[in-house]
Amino acid sequence: MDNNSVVIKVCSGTGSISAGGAEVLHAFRELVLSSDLEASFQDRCRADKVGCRGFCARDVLVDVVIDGEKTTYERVKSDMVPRIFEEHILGGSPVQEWTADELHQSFQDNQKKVVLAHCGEIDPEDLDAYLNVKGYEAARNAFNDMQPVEIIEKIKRSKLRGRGGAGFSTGHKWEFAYKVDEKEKYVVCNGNESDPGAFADRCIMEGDPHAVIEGMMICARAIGAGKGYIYIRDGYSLAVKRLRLALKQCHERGFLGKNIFESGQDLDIRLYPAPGAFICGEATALVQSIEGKRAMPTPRLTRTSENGIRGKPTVINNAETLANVPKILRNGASWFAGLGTDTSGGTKVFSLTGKVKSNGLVEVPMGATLRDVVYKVGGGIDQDRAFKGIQLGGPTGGCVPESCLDSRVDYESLAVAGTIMGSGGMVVLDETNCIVDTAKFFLDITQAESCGKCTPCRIGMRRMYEILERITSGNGRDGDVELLEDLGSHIRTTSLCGFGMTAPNPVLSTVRFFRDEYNIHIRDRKCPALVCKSLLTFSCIEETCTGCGMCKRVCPADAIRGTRKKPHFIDQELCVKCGSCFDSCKFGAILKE
Amino acid sequence: MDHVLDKVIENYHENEGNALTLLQDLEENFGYVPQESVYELSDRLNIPPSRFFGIATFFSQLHLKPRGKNIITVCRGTPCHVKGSEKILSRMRMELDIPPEEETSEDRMFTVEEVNCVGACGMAPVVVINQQVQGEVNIKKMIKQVNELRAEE
Amino acid sequence: MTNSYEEIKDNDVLLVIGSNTTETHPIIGLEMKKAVRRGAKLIVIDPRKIELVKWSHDHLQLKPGTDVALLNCIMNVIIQENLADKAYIDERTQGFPALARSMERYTPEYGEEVTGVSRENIISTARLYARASRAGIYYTMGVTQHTHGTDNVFAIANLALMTGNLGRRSTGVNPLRGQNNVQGCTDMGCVPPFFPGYQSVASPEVKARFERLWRTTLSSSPGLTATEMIDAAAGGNFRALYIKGENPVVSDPDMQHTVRALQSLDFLVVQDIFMTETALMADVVLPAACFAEKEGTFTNSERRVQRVRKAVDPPGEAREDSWIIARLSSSMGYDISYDRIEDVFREAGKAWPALGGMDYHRLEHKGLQWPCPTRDHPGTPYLFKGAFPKRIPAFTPVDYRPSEELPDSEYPMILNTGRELFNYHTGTMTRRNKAVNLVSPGGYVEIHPADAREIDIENGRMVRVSSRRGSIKVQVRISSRPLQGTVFIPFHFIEAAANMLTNTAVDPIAGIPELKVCAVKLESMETTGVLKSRRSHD
Amino acid sequence: MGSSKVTLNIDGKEVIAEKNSTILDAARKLEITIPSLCHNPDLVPFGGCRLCLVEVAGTSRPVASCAALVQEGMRVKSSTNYLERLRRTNVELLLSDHPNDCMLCERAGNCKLQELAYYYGIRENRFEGIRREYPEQDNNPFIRREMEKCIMCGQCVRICDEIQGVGAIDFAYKGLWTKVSPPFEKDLDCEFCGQCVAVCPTGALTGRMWASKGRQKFREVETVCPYCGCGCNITLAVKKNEIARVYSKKDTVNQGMLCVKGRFAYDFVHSQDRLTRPLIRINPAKDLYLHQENPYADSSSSAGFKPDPAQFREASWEEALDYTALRLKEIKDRHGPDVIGGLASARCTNEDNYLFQKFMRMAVGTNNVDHCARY
Repeated sequence: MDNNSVVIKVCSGTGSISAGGAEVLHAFRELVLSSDLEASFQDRCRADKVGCRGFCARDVLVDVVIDGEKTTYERVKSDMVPRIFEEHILGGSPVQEWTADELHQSFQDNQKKVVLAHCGEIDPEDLDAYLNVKGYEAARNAFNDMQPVEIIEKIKRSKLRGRGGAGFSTGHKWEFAYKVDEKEKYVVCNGNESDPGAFADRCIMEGDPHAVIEGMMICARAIGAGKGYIYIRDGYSLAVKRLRLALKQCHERGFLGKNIFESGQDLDIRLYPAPGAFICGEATALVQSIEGKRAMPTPRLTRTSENGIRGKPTVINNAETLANVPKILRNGASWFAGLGTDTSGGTKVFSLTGKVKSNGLVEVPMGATLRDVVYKVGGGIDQDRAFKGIQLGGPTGGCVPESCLDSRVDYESLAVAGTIMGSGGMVVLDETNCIVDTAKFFLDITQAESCGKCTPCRIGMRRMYEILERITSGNGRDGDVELLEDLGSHIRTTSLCGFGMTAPNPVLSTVRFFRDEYNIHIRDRKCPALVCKSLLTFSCIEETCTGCGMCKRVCPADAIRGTRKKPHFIDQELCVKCGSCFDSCKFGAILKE
Repeated sequence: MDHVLDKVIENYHENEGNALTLLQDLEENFGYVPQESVYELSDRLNIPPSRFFGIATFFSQLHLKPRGKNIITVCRGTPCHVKGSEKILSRMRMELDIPPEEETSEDRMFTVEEVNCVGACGMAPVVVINQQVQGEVNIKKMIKQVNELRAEE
Repeated sequence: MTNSYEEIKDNDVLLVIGSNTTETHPIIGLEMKKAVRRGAKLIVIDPRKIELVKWSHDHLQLKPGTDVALLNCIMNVIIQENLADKAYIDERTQGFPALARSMERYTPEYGEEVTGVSRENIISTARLYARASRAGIYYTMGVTQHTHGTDNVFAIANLALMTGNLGRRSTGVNPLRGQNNVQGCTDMGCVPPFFPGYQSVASPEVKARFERLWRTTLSSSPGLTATEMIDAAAGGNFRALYIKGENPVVSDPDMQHTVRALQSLDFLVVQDIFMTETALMADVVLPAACFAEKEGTFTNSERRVQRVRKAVDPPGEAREDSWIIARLSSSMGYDISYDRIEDVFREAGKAWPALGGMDYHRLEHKGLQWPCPTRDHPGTPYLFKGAFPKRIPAFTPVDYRPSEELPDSEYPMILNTGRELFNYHTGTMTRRNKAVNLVSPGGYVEIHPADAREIDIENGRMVRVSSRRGSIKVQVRISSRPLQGTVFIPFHFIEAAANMLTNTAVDPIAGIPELKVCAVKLESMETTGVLKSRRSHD
Repeated sequence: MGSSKVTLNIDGKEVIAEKNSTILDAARKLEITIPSLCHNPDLVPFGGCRLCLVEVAGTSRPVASCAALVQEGMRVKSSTNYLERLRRTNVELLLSDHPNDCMLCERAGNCKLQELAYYYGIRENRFEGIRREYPEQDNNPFIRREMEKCIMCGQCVRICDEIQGVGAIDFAYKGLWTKVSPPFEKDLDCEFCGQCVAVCPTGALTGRMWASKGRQKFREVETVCPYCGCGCNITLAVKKNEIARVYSKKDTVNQGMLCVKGRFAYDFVHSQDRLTRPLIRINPAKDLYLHQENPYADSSSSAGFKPDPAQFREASWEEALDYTALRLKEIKDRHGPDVIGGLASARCTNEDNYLFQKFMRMAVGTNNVDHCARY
């Protein structure tokens, strides 16, 4: 880093922009360019937009780096900019009251940034910025100096595994495709990422689009593909915009197109906006979708890597996997393997959300413990409530309890704990979350997202959801938990595709670890976390009620009676258990039980 | 419409002939997938209309009914759910007079829809209003914005 | 057909000429689609953009009646570009040099001018067909129902022969038979010049053989064809007709002419299952049994003789045709009695050796394809394997002759007639089906959008279509299917009978009438017809 | 290229199978029954019903035998307690979303789902919940579509696309609400070949004209379609003296495929309009009224197509035939045989036609015999 410079890095991810990032950047740039300043200062001072650094809850995040020394401001608004500029950039003394706190420090310090290294550091819309950090050197190297087999060997040795789902060895996947003697082959970046609560791929595609493209180029070189697709969720508008721009830049520079790097190989990469279906994360469904059909998975007579799009060999990797590839080529397989465990190399990005103090995107080495992630990076449970569990891997993942907190994050350990890595969603639940309700929430999504092709997933998931519904509404029956287990394992065993094989996980894992909570719902008709509405009663505590009438006003069912300044009363017959009264009462006079 | 369809078809031929991208183009041009356009394309490209219907009813991005001028997408992802997105959703539907089982108000001013996740979980609850992602929303804020949008008319 | 259905899927090139296969022969259509799915190239030669065009590699939309010109031009290209199969021609045919000479004037440029098909398409079709290793030609009435129908067939045969596409699997010249037992009816000698098995009535030896078989004396004077009989009747020189299971009032060209002819007869017997338009004119109507009420055999387009079995009893006093004929014969004093219907089949096998190896037992499961001369012969999936019978392999040069009646200023459009998917022939069977009536309730005229604009007519309106012979009111169906300047009317519907308009001119050799081309005019009418059809065809 | 055959072992029996065939194909060779609802050997493997699961040694979970290729040395078990339990659960799931309509269902007794329910003895179902209910709205005249009986085997969609090449229907929506549907849920508007009806394993698709014509104990009569020259083989299902329905079997020249006429247009056989007695003309004027409106449009009134008593009277066979013979002889005696002609029928059997031309050539004594091969 330039020793005699001032760099202002304004976060420009989706989160930041929604918090006013563009205005903040604009304000800094205005000031830098303002005529009052000396030209020599203007020459060494600049304001950059950089990718998301993961801590979106504190956006807009701004780094001010003066002569290599970095100060981070959080929750910056454009009206705060003049003071920061005045006092810190010109005056040299940071505005202490706005700088990031310890929580932020520990959030960043406890991570190991490999794949996210550029996010928050370089301008994702500037190809030169990427080239300045040795971008496309690995691809050039792969095309000019490496044989496909060498690349594949290197990837294999790095122990890189698919970051999207089951964690299949990336090198082996490439090898299958490489070995098929076909002229036409495809490389696909799977950026469908439709797991609620996961946004790692979005941040990578937004914050470091060239890394994804470079990864695809290296893959194309390794397997001999002439065509690539970036299959990206259409809702990720910023990522779409930046990838489109990045592709254009690559075509202009000749990194993509005909005879790239004079290797004789052509490569065209096309952006394919995914039309919005959860199931498209499944490889065969994704292939159907790219072929323009309903994304119904097809039975796998052979592997997609051998027989994918239009029957041709197709490697499908998710964005995170691909973004790792250039780094492996640059820094070596053993470096990458050394970051992780014996079986999984590198790091893993998680979308840490839910009831932790610090929500955001976090990257930790493979093999870190869940406890590290939740307590060190995430700063512990919000409002210091009691930890209950972590839902890992999105709606088709599983929920693990406190006893698993010392599990390590790698594919095998998580499988032992009864969940999956999936796309890295990590939702932390505390004592106020009902486990049955949480499972029902996930099944509500998955039963609706089933493609409808195979019997167990189409009907079975719906039936599981209905059983959960009756449990949470107080109509649970003896034997329902066993029925859920039986049906769930049946669906897992007999479904056609990976979606159905994992969709019952939220139920199976919670039944395994939180069986009591299910039983209380069924036997006692109670929800210990006070979430399941039908199992709650709201009543007015006579002694505490001031008769202010607020509850009466907000009640949508006119179930609350009472005269002003006298204790009010809730008619249980009419109460719809919406909780509005509870939320609105300033005196804690509504009892929820 | 003919002009648009010509362009859509041109695009289709450049795009390796893909029925899904055709529909995406229709959605982009018309805001939904009009039935007449499906039949027209079906005729011109020799693709059965049933194929288009099957695709259009599968993907949430495609719509068979005209949509509102303003589109409000409420995120229903896990963190947003935990932070009360359901209430925001039902309140918005009520506020904008959206009939049950529909997504769009009768005057076609507003569409309120859900999405499984916007991928901006750090800022839950999240709502997207006309493609602008907004974090940490609450009902009050939402109603204010809706009124502003109404006033713009 | 020279070849079999199951060979169709293995064609690498299919030339379909004058056959709306998917509607008139749906199941054969399926085999063609199968071939296309397997990578075969399909060329459709038809004035209409029929449904099969969707599946085709190329569509040669020729002007009606210019088939010979088109086929000759294709052959010209094959000869010019040295694509003919010389070895095959030398070894198995004769008369090629004369044919080649006769093709000289049929340049692609000439073809483009006469047929309306671009020279590029003519050339590419010629190359495609000639270079194919297994090319099959399929045709139906679009080829034969012309005054030059026989020429068309010769031209097709020439094309197949010069490229060696005859006598092997998945090649051949394949006329698809229109009705379920056209093949069998012809095989059985229901054509004036031939006894059963295409044996000439003019040959003394043959006649002698049949006289021995039937123990009678037979006439050697050539008989009249159906059209000739009708013409003779109209001229007053014909006295009686015995019509069994046909409805010429609706199916024959120029309906008024047919009606006049039948009215002029002294005596008309109609034997049928329904009171057809023809039966209404009869002196005696004999109620017959239908296919489900009797035992016997049908022979399909691939020459497969198959068993027909009795499922139900005929209604009332209706009787099997064979029973009626035998009784009538004895009333006339000639005994043709038999114990079981199979005896008749066995007699046919004696009369014609190609069926000699068949009996009902052998036909039990899937039938057999003739020729099947001996009890242990497996039947013949495709004809002319290895060698031709003596008279076939000569090339027959034919020249293009325009159709008999061409459009002029008074009747400016060409009328094409034919069948559609839902109805069948004169409608006696299908129009009694409620469901069929709902989807295909009545007649219509298919007209090109440009022509519709010209006469200023909207879809669903009624028009008057007239020819020199008559006129009908019919509903308009605007469609991109017909070639501009031509219209199409299905002939199933008596109330809008296409055959009110058609021409009785016939092919001089086969006696087949020119049902596919005549000149008509269209006039818009005041009354608005309700568009009855639920279907939006195209 | 190695050998194109592999040897595998199913339930302890060795079988040699084509390399590209599936385990299910191989099992069928051994006549081992593996239940399946979605498999159809003519169509691309679908893998939807999940009933044909088998255990393969060395794999951790059961595989769908319809969509798994055979491999050399593979050891397969087609039935174990575990597999049967899985299959039973899938049948239970299907039944939990299926109307209990067997009493009235057209396919009762010939329904694969019913058969499986019977086989697994499912009276009590562990699963209950929402069922798809679709009002029957499709007014097409041929095919009755009761989509709540659909089990999503997809055979109809696939045969319409892969064999018929029409694509009139496709899957629509997703989840439990996935439905086979014509575009925009309109009425079916297609060629009505009924290939879909033929492959439907349940009562979801039936012929409208089958209703109340009987469900079982048909007498099957193998015969040939009376329409075009394809000569498709059909089976008439006969009850008492009535054709209740028509279908075609797999092992036929048409491989079980039919068109709309062959499959559905057979009720002319039992039409009220059929001629039932010989008729002799009594009114000498032979007028034919042309331009009449479609006389069949309303099939309940077939006036005009019943013989008009002002024109004809009924006669006995004896009288009709004697009269005909007399008239023909008269004409022949007076004018010679060559003023008499016969038109045979391409709709009649070979035997009928053989006799007809023999009659014309022998009894009448003329070669004036023809038929409409020409048109």
